[in-house]
Amino acid sequence: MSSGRGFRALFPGKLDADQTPDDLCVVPQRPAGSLITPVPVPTSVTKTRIILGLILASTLGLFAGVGGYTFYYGQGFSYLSNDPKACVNCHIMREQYDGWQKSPHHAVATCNDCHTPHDLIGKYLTKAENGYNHSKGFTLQDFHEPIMIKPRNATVLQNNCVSCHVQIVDGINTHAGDPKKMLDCVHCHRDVGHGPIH
Amino acid sequence: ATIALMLLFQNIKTRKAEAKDHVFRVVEVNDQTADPAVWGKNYPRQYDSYKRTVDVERTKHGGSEAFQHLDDDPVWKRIFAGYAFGTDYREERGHAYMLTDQRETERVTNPKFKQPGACLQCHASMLNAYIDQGLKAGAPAGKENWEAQIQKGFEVVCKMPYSEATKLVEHPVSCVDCHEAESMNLRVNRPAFLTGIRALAKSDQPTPHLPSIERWRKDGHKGEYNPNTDATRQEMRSLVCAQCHVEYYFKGEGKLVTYPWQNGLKVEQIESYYDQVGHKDWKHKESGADVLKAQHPEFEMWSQGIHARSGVACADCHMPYQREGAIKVSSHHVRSPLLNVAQACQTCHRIPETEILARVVSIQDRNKALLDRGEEAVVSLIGAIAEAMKRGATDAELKPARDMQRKAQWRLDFVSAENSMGFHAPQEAARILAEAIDYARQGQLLVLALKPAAITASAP
Amino acid sequence: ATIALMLLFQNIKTRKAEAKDHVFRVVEVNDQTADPAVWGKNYPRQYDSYKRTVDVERTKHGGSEAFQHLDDDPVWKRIFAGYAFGTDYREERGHAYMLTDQRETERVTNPKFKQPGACLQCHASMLNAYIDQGLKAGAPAGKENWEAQIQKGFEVVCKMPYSEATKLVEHPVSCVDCHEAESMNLRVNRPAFLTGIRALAKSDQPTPHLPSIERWRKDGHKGEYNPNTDATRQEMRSLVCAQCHVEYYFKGEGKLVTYPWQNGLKVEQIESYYDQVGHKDWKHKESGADVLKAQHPEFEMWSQGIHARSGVACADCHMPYQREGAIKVSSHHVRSPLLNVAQACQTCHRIPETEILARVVSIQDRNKALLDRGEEAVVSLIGAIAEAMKRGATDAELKPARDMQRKAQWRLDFVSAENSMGFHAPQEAARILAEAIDYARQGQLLVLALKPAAITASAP
Ligand code: HEC
Ligand code: HEC
Ligand code: HEC
Ligand code: HEC
Ligand code: HEC
Ligand code: HEC
Ligand code: HEC
Ligand code: HEC
Ligand code: HEC
Ligand code: HEC
Ligand code: HEC
Ligand code: HEC
Ligand code: HEC
Ligand code: HEC
Ligand SMILES: [Ca+2]
Ligand SMILES: [Ca+2]
Repeated sequence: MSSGRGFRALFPGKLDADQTPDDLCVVPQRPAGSLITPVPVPTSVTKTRIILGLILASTLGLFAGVGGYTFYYGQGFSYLSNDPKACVNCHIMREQYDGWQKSPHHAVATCNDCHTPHDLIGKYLTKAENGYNHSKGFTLQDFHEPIMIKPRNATVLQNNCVSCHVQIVDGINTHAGDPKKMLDCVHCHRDVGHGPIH
Repeated sequence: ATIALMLLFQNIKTRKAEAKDHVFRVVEVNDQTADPAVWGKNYPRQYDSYKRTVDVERTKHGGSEAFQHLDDDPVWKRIFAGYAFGTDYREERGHAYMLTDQRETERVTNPKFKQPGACLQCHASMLNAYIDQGLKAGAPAGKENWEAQIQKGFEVVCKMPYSEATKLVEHPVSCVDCHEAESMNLRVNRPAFLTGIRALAKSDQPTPHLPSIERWRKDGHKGEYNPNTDATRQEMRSLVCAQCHVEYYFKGEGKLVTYPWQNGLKVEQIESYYDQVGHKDWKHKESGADVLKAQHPEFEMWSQGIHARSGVACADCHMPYQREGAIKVSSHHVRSPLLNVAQACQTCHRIPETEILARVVSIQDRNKALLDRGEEAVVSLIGAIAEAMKRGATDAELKPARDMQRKAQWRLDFVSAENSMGFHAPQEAARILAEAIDYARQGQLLVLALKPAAITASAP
Repeated sequence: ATIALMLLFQNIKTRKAEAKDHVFRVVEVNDQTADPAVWGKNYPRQYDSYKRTVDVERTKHGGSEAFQHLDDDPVWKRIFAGYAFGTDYREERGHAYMLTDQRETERVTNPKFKQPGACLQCHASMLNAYIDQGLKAGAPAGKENWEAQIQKGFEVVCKMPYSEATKLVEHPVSCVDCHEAESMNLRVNRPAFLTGIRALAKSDQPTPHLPSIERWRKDGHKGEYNPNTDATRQEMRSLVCAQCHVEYYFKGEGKLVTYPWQNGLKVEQIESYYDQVGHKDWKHKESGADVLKAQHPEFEMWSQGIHARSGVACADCHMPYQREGAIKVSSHHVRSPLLNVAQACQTCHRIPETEILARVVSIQDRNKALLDRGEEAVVSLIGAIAEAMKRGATDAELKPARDMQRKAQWRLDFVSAENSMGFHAPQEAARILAEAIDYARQGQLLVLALKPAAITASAP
């Protein structure tokens, strides 16, 4: 099995020694005042424009991390695709890739289905940020091993579980992103993505 | 600006998902609705499983068959000599039985025990009874005075005679005792629990398994710690149970149910509390020692275990999710997880059911062997003291040995009365039993050291 | 900036190359190559970490600083009174020191202890020494007679005087002791281990943590159980360590190192073996009891724990994989996992390092408190017997109390000599200590019961 998952129920998100759980309230809280009124969902035109902008942004994110030629050589563009092979370009993702191939989700969800927001805007923004982190980590080899998911990405993940499984968890309040009320799927289903880690 | 937009976008999406979270409220249910059948109309799945707590099934060391412990293991008759528990002490069973079992136990029916209304706090849907009595006794009205009303009513009911108090209630623990009707959020309300957990929060004992307490302390002990607003949902999934599955005593003339947590949750910390306040449950009939009775310290034991530290809640194992058609719900058929390993354990432990059962049984069997060893030691001590009394040893001479009995018996009973047969915290339970054995044997040594004197004293 | 970018590019290229994981065999290495430096040419990464076992670093209850246990906790001087361990008993350290530490301990240098060559089985790269001696003593040549050669050589070396036998070797445990040179597969070869594990296989004790033994039994006990062909790779990752990290004694005149596993691996099963064969390690100097010494039963204790049952091997924690560039190699810097929590534990337990350490320390502190309690009980018993001897109690009178000392001390030492301070099997260690305490106190009771008689006897 997996283990230790429960810990995140105590401290949603992975905790640095001096962080308090409140620091981990990483998902946007509803801003105060007038902003609470829902904004209209972008029309398809604006959407496309935003997407293009974001692709650029995420490319820049990667670029900032590794620079142009390196970006090319490191197959940076594939990073923007949905193909899990893009992830395993980095041997560091090998373990998760191998696990994923054996996992119950293999046929139904790719890495990005779980690890990037399903809305296009969030998707490329996340990619931009993670692209930067991953490239930096990979290049400098200064990341914590084993890799442990960061609070922000854990929230993305939770949102994705819920959005696919909204029906089955319909009877339960899931509160994604609220560190106090969230029912952390991974507390019990640690192994869904890449199989058991032991 | 783009970022802000995106965040909002994200936010809307989340709320859309939550909005689907619909339930058909076919009847109006509020905090005054005591009858679970009414709630059940809105939540038929939970209600169905709730009703199934009438089921009877036995496991190797647990389960829900109300057999008589005193027949099963007669040493306990001797250990409880002179106390109500020495007359009737059964294996506990499903929640459905809590009220009738209490009404029918010889510990209540036998008039010599004179039980108070305090007993009811954990055996019935008391919330509304407390509020009613509280209001009657002059507690301020209004939702904002909810806690004061409950507390007042609690004080009134605790000191009533049991026979009278029990007429105030008709249901075992019900929806309203764990849920807030409006949101269905979990909520705690038992006065003894609130007082107890606040005392614990004020202590400086680490509570790694209850991060909200540590946070409250770090934030400067503002006001009183309030589980209903401070605790995470995951903590609440244990705290609702900790309202009842804990060690307690009735304090003073008011018979207030009290949880002895001021110095911490460990066996010796609770003991030190009782020593400080000079509490004893009874004078042992055979040995004359002032002894303590331990009752179902599940919450306390769980607190020392690795599951608690890993954030695994009571409800995770005892009320696991269960598929009901297309959705999953919390099983309200609260019972031994060993009757339901697939849901209760296997999502976290991906190993075969037989292996899970084998692991539990190996932990429990080890614990049982130590319990047997401890029982033998404690009973030997009781015998030794009784023997010395016969030979004329004085109370002053026997004091040290009787103190040892108090310590040993308290520890032994703590593990025995805890209902998981060591599973909730295996190493801790073994440690406690090791101490029980040590103290019991030391008590015997004290008696034996007296022997010549006692012999002299009793010599004609 | 361009330069920086190019360097980064270079960096990625290197990593891609590394990922291909080639081993360049630069020198010829075979099973006769004793010198690890030669193997190290082919496997520089493993060799580098292997050499780092010289490092010295302390943890709360372990680590690699060779402090004197007898000074740290002087009760052990008294518990070991009359035995070599009472003169010099240190905290063990890295593999690099095993040979010099043995040569230099007072248990060897003090001529009165007359140690045999048997000691070396676990303190040196013995494989080729055994084969050489075996062939010399007439064992059949040829690869197919490998085991017979080793066994023969083992018999020859065990009974040699230590001073002579130690000249046969020059390296601490080395590559060839764990690896087959051709394939680099793990391989066990220590005769005492092979004999011991086969005896265990022939018993009917369940071994859920060693599935290959259960399989061998199920397949009808064909021939001898052979770890090198029957065990899984994951099992081998523990069995190579179980060659040495186990309880042992020297059997008979031949001083054959022997692992007492015929009745099982639990503390009382090993004891029953020693009782059957009438073994004692020494007569206690103060109390006259025939007592046993326990030595590093890591394998036995691990066997009772939840990690073993979950298939977690010694190497998983003590030789975790570690990234070296793009490939992962087993850290041959065998040491306390607490010095390396990220690799040793976090691969499986994705929780913060501080929390992992806190969990271990909480387990170990509990164990330490029980150990202290047990030491007090055992020492009290020793004192009581000695006292009774002074008063003239006879050997016949003292026999039952001395038997209790044997049982109590054996258990206490088993947990104390095991080097994880209870971590490898927390509940089991606590159970053993509870028994130790019980037996020690019972021994005292037996002595005290004698007292009047003894007094009478010694009265003039
Ligand atoms: C929500 C997750 C979760 C559930 C449900 C759960 N466990 Fe665990 N279990 C854990 C974690 C986390 C640990 C601590 C070790 C680790 O980090 O893997 C653990 C440890 C254990 C251990 C080893 C520790 C010990 O006390 O010996 C056993 C045995 C065990 N669990 C059995 C069970 C059984 C039986 C059930 C069902 C009744 C169960 N678990 C339910 C998460 C869970
Ligand atoms: C350039 C190499 C590289 C590629 C390509 C890559 N990763 Fe990573 N990834 C890393 C590194 C390095 C880390 C560790 C970063 C850290 O811990 O700071 C990491 C960490 C992660 C994490 C957890 C870390 C966190 O910050 O929460 C996730 C999830 C992840 N990667 C998913 C993916 C997915 C999905 C893809 C493909 C879309 C992918 N990775 C492609 C190198 C890469
Ligand atoms: C892209 C959509 C998608 C996402 C994202 C997703 N799932 Fe699933 N999941 C599915 C589908 C479809 C199945 C059914 C697979 C099958 O039946 O083989 C499934 C199956 C499952 C199962 C049952 C199989 C098992 O592993 O026991 C669980 C549990 C589960 N998902 C939990 C999760 C959790 C937790 C997450 C987030 C970490 C998640 N899922 C993310 C689509 C998704
Ligand atoms: C406290 C433990 C726990 C948590 C938290 C949890 N689940 Fe589950 N989940 C379970 C259990 C137990 C089952 C199995 C129910 C059954 O088989 O009857 C289950 C079943 C499922 C299934 C169906 C699997 C199947 O075999 O069809 C899905 C999908 C799922 N959960 C998704 C989620 C998602 C999404 C979340 C987060 C919102 C989540 N779970 C949170 C315990 C949990
Ligand atoms: C069905 C959902 C799902 C899919 C598909 C999935 N993951 Fe994950 N991923 C998870 C979960 C769940 C975690 C654990 C998060 C946690 O620890 O809280 C995780 C964690 C990670 C981490 C952090 C390290 C770790 O193991 O905890 C990395 C890196 C990662 N995933 C990469 C990938 C890559 C690469 C792929 C595709 C090959 C992938 N994931 C596919 C659900 C998924
Ligand atoms: C990791 C799983 C787990 C957690 C968490 C857990 N328990 Fe248990 N509990 C068990 C197991 C296993 C048993 C033994 C059942 C048996 O012997 O049949 C048990 C037994 C019990 C029993 C006796 C049941 C019977 O069959 O007689 C009670 C009462 C109980 N637990 C209450 C609690 C309470 C209250 C909490 C939280 C404070 C809690 N448990 C937390 C697994 C758990
Ligand atoms: C209002 C008090 C109260 C609350 C709240 C409560 N319990 Fe109980 N519980 C009891 C009583 C009383 C019994 C014994 C009933 C009997 O034997 O008649 C019991 C029995 C049990 C049993 C034994 C069932 C059996 O088959 O032997 C388990 C398990 C249990 N409770 C777990 C829990 C869990 C988990 C929670 C929280 C989700 C909880 N309880 C909340 C009072 C309570
Ligand atoms: C602090 C909460 C609490 C209080 C107060 C309480 N009980 Fe209980 N009672 C429980 C729990 C929890 C159980 C189930 C666990 C067990 O039996 O150990 C239980 C079980 C029982 C049982 C069934 C098992 C048995 O012991 O025979 C009886 C009968 C009982 N209680 C009677 C009483 C009486 C009489 C009183 C008052 C003197 C009382 N209870 C006070 C919580 C409580
Ligand atoms: C002993 C305490 C207790 C009692 C009594 C109780 N519940 Fe629950 N209930 C819980 C717990 C614990 C949860 C899980 C809540 C969570 O995950 O936050 C829960 C969850 C729920 C949920 C949310 C969905 C789900 O299934 O997780 C509903 C609806 C619900 N209960 C209805 C009821 C009804 C109706 C009754 C009365 C028939 C009732 N409950 C009695 C403890 C209780
Ligand atoms: C799950 C992890 C784990 C496994 C598996 C494990 N150990 Fe350990 N071991 C530990 C820990 C943790 C300690 C305590 C280290 C300390 O106190 O610094 C320890 C301590 C030790 C020590 C003393 C180290 C020191 O610092 O003095 C030895 C020797 C040892 N183990 C050998 C073994 C052997 C041999 C096996 C297999 C039979 C084994 N261990 C299996 C985790 C493990
Ligand atoms: C040939 C015998 C032998 C083998 C094989 C062996 N060890 Fe050791 N080990 C020793 C001896 C002897 C010492 C003590 C050395 C000293 O103190 O000088 C030791 C010390 C240790 C220590 C203590 C290190 C410290 O810092 O205190 C650990 C941990 C350990 N071994 C683990 C293992 C593991 C894991 C394996 C298998 C992968 C293993 N050993 C294989 C004989 C052996
Ligand atoms: C069955 C294998 C084995 C045999 C035989 C063996 N040792 Fe050891 N020895 C070990 C292991 C493993 C350690 C490290 C663990 C420990 O110190 O508890 C060790 C540690 C030591 C140490 C360092 C710690 C200490 O105790 O001071 C010395 C010195 C030592 N042995 C001497 C000897 C002597 C002398 C003999 C023969 C009488 C001997 N050994 C026989 C396996 C063995
Ligand atoms: C105490 C036992 C022991 C000794 C001595 C030892 N090894 Fe290992 N070695 C292991 C174990 C255990 C593994 C892991 C094997 C596996 O996973 O199958 C290993 C793995 C290896 C591997 C395979 C790749 C890897 O890193 O996992 C190589 C190559 C290796 N060792 C080389 C050496 C060399 C060179 C030496 C001498 C300098 C040596 N070993 C000494 C126990 C040992
Ligand atoms: C290869 C996987 C693996 C490694 C490495 C590992 N563990 Fe575990 N650990 C487990 C498993 C499996 C369990 C049993 C419970 C479960 O099923 O989750 C467990 C249980 C535990 C427990 C609870 C049981 C107990 O004995 O109290 C603790 C504490 C623990 N591990 C600590 C550690 C520490 C510390 C280390 C590193 C020295 C470590 N583990 C290394 C897999 C591992
Ligand atoms: Ca029961
Ligand atoms: Ca050491």
